[in-house]
Amino acid sequence: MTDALIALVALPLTAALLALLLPRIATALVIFSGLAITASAIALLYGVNTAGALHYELGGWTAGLGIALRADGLSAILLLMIALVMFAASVYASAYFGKASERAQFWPLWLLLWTALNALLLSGDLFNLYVTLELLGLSAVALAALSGKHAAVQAALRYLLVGLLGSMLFLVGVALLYAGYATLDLATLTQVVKPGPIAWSALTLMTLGLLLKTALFPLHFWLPPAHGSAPAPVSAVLSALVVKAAFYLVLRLWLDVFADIVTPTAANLLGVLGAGAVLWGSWQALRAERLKLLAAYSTVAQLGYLFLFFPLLLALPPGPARDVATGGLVMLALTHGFAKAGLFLAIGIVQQRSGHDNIQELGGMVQRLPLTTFAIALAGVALIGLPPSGTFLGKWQLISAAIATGQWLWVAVTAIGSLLAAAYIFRILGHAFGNQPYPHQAVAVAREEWPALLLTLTATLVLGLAGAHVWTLLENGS
Amino acid sequence: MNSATSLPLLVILSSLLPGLVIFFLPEGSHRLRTTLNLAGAFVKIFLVGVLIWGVFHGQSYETRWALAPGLDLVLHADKLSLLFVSLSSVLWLVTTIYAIGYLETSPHRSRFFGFFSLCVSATVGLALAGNLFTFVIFYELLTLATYPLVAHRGTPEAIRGARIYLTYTLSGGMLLLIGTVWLYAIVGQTSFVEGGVLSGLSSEYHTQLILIFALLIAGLGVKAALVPLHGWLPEAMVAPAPVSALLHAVAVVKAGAFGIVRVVYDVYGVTFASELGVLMALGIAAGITIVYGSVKALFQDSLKKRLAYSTVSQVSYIALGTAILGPIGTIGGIVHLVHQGIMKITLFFAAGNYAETLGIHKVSEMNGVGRRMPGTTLAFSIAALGMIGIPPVAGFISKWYLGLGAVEAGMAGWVLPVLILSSLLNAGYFLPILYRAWFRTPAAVWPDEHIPAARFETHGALLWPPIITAVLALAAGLFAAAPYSPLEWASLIAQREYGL
Amino acid sequence: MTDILASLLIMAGLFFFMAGSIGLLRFPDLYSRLHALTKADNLGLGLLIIGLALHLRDPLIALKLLLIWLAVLAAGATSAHLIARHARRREKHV
Amino acid sequence: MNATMLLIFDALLLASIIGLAWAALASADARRSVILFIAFGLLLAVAWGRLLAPDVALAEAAIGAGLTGALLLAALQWQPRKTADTTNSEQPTHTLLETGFRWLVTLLCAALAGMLAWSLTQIDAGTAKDALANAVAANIDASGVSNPVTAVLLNFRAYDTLLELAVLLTAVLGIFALGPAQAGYRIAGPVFTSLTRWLTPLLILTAGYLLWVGAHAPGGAFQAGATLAAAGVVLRLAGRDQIGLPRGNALRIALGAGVGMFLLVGLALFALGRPFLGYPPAWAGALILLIETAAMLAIAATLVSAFIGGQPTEEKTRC
Amino acid sequence: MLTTQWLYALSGCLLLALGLRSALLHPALLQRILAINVMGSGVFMLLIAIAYRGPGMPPDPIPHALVLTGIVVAVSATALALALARRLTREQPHD
Repeated sequence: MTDALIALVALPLTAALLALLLPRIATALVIFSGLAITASAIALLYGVNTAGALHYELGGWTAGLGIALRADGLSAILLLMIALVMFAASVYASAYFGKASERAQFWPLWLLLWTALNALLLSGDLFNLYVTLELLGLSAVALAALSGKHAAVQAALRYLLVGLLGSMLFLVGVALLYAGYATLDLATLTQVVKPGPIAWSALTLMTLGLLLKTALFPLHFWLPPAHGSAPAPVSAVLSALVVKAAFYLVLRLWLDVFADIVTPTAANLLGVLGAGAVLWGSWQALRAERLKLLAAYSTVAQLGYLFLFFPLLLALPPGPARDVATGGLVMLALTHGFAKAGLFLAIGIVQQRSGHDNIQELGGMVQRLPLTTFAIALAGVALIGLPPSGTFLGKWQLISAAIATGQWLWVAVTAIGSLLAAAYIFRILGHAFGNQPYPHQAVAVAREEWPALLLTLTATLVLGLAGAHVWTLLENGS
Repeated sequence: MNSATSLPLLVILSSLLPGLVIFFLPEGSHRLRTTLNLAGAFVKIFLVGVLIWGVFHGQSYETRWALAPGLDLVLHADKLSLLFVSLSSVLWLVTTIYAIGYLETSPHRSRFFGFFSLCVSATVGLALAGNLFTFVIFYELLTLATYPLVAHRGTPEAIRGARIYLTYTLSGGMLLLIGTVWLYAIVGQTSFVEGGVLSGLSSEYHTQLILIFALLIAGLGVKAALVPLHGWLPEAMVAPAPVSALLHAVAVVKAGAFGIVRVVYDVYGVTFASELGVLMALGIAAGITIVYGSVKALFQDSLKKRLAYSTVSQVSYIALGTAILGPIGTIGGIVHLVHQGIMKITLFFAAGNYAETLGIHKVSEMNGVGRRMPGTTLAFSIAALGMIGIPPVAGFISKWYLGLGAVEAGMAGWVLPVLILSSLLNAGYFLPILYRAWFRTPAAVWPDEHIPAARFETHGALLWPPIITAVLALAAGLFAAAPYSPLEWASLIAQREYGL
Repeated sequence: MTDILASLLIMAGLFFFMAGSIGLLRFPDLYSRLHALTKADNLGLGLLIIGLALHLRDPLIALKLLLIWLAVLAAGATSAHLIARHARRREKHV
Repeated sequence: MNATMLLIFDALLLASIIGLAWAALASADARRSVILFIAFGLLLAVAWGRLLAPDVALAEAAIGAGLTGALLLAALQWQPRKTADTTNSEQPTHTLLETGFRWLVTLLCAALAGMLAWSLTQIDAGTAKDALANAVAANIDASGVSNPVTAVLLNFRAYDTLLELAVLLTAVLGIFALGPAQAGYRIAGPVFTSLTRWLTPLLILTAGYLLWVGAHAPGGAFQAGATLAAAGVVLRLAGRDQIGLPRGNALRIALGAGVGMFLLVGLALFALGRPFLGYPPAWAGALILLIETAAMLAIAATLVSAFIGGQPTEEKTRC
Repeated sequence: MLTTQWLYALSGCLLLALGLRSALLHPALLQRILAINVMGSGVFMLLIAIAYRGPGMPPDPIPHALVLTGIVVAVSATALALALARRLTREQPHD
């Protein structure tokens, strides 16, 4: 059972090396290893569901002296999401990058990013988390700059500097915790950490660093240009997975490791920032001229919803009510992951076929690229939070928890944010439904359209209709 | 899965699956698309028949599927849902036939019929919803499925109309959602139960319950076009005629009205709602809407807009009926759900025929059209007379029960004047049309005649649907006392609600 | 006895370093600065290393220290040469 | 007396370090900043030595100051000499808002440092802060090496090091994706060339020595790799474009060698029923040396590639 | 904590703050990259101060190992940042 833990890190890393050494067969290698990683993620989810949280002590050294890999329901679900999204995006990328030389550069970095994501989710050690954060940051930056265009390189450079700043702040927190508690193991730390200046300062520093990386308003400034100028499959995983990895760490720290230390005031602060993200991100998405920028600002907004949960979760007593709300949070994160990845892939198709992604000039798209438009619409349904998407269930829990704890402000924010989301999504569709002749050569490639469609379908239908399993898994895997 | 747990789902799938297949059909495969459409419609009617038979014999049908802890998707067949389901499945069949004729030459038919089927699936789901959570899901799905239909023509006006439609309905959906979540936060998951589920709550919750009621009714009122939430309806007239017919008679507007009925009877309970004092507010809103809609209709020269404002007015009869405490008023409201649907769809079919055959869009262009298109105009006349409330057409029955119910409930003081005023106004905007159509001399040339009179005055697929629905409207009035008639059904529902 | 000698050597070495640094800061032009720096540093480092070797009394370490001195000597001489040549070239161009 | 002397030394050292950092960051002149930063790195190495961290001191001198310095100096080539950008030179004074913002940021940074320092005062002397150090000491015999830092890096926390090598690989692949290497330098004159003739073998020898000695004394793959890379840097400066770096597939193998060997050993052990990266004590020393050798090659190849700024081009004619 | 530890830990904090401020405020790219490196050195100093146990006592090897890893990560990041910056200046229209 714990073999899956090793496989999830070793498989993509080995594949990255092989893709580097054997560029000719790299595409096949990626697809093959993608399947294997997905299988491992499923195996891990199965294991966690039946046996509860799993851990593996690397090198056979007890955690503390050595490093432990850990997985519970939350990380297992997210790992499966990562596997599915990365796999779909890999299939897409194999068609998106037309030249062999492009693919030769792309695949190793892509697999290194995959390694970083998996390693981050599995890591049970504070310093190891720092290393995975850096691996994630550098691979994401390298991929974001891949097009070599001036705007992309500029955005990637800013992304890198912000990411480094974030990691440094995280590392200071780690150092402080080591000074105070002489351990780097998360599980040990959870048991020994006590309220006090050390824990507060460490949490503040680490959270600050992670908020930079997860682009919470007003620290989001770097995200739209970076996500808006990267190649489509890269944008997809940056928006869907990479920012969420940092968010996952915030969640872990606040709800697990420092559960006894965090205060409602601090959580309210996160909530306020989340609200700012929802409103500002949605508004900017509505004003965006380009599809990719729209999608990037939408990511800013959608991350805001996740942070609205913090004041709610802290106001709920530990127990079933909090678990249900936590499930809602996970559901939102999952749906956004699938939907946003699908959206970026679909936008990539539009951009490649028409040579631009100006929203004003999409007239007639629905006739020439019906499947792509459909994928965008499905993603939109999930982003707005309409049924039957998983977002709907997530937002239901968000509003429900807010009402139950009497925090009406977040209800208003959610309502306004959702309506703004509807406005920006239907702004696209309004143009797409226009009956102007579509001037561009629009031959869709199945390897590009189907990944986008399947991802958005997962967000809109599968997660919505099979959503109850998410709660079960979280409960069984704790 | 046995029939008791799968039948409600199958009713939805009978239109959903053909719809999904139709999306992928090439534009040219006309025959296959038509076959699928009609087969779906007939299967649906058959399944609904089975449901009706079963429910009458005490069988219980329920599909239940957990979506999240404490949130079940429940499809449940009770008498009220069956009333709405049978209305929508019959009218869907008729509208499909009409749409096949209407859109014969226009582009993007696969897309159109795909969304058309989704729209009906959502309506049926909404009718079968066994709790408020499920209702909200289908309510939003209905919004989604109708957007592409309103925007179908792709002209700037169509896109604009669709945007306005969406702005209203999504905002309404959000209010409904918040109200529903709030209610769930207080009472947890509750099914629709005749007589309501809230009367047992202690009085400390009453203020909250009033606020929730306001949210729910505001959310539903957008689709039911309660003044001042009706602004989208005239704008959505840019849609093709079959869509307008569906929107006004079966799907959107009726979904809102049906929701109001559900909330009042099966969530709050009419007695409890009356105690809370919210019924009166609802009644007044409905009364204002009835008069306002009629007055606005009086001044529209565009035929479709006149019909649209007529809808605003007529649908609020249903809300008015629910606001009247007492079985007779309830019967009037519920039966109007069906009657208004049959009559209004007839009117829209006829209006579509005028536009499609002769290019007539305005009342002022209708001089003498009765001679050129007697069948259509006859159907139009029957429905219009019904709307005014002239016996023996169905509309008379509704108004009669509403009036009687108001007297019984002691609300005659303001309900009767509203009814009389509105009937006069109805006459004021319908009778001139009938006069023009039958008695004025026709113009030398029609505005844009492009279907020449051949065997019939227009295509058979366009002519027969309004005639069928007109006959239904007549029959619903003439045979109101017969078993299985809408009136009988409404009476049964009312009896259960009041525990008679 | 050797410790005192070692200390004296180290101090002398440090004095040369100091002198070199002052020269670097105070001398008027590049060439004389280079001259002061390399001469003083090479000598200073040499004295320092002899002092340390005496202090530690381990032939292996003494060998390593000698190696370091030689490497610094070579690197210092080469870089001084390169800097001077670069400066000379630039003067010619102007 | 001795303690006071040390304290004065510490104070002087730290004052210089902070002063250098301040000066490096306050300057608008890129060249000045870089040179001060290199000096800063060298003094840091002294500080690490002072705190009994010779392994870190070596790494700082070789990588932190040495190779980072070389990278930065190479970067000066394409940096405009005065980096104060145009908008700044047009408006030398800040607007009120900007000034306010600068003060706000400064205050926040100060507050952050203050908070950090204050928390450090709260560290409970009673906590078992030596627990992990003791655990390392207790298990060092099973680790295959006697230098505790190497034991932690290559055995107890080998997974960190594996991912760290992956970070290096990512960085170099990212650099390669940005385009070919920069043009080389002019062939050096006789003096420099003769220096490289004996310096290069000496550096290679030193690298080997550092690698070997890492098992029981300060040193190891990173210091050795950096030293090896230094040989490449010197050759590059002397105008040799063929800096000993292989081309094509061989280069890719070299770059991936560290991660590859690590994975190979880890997975082989895993396949044999041991934990992933769990060396049998008897073999640990040899396996660590094997991994370190591969890692050294990878680090050297990576750092040299980074220094030349891209994938080395095929041999071309020089002017 | 020992006085020496204190002295170095405080200097670490100071370097961190210095670096952070410049990373946020310095107009030039190169100095921003340097600033992040200075920040890193501040953290490293903190870690090594923590590991110090006084003269003659063996220090805690774990922070040393962490700092070694940190130095390598920092040089990787710096190298990538410089490569990106170089690409940026190369791309810039010079006329």
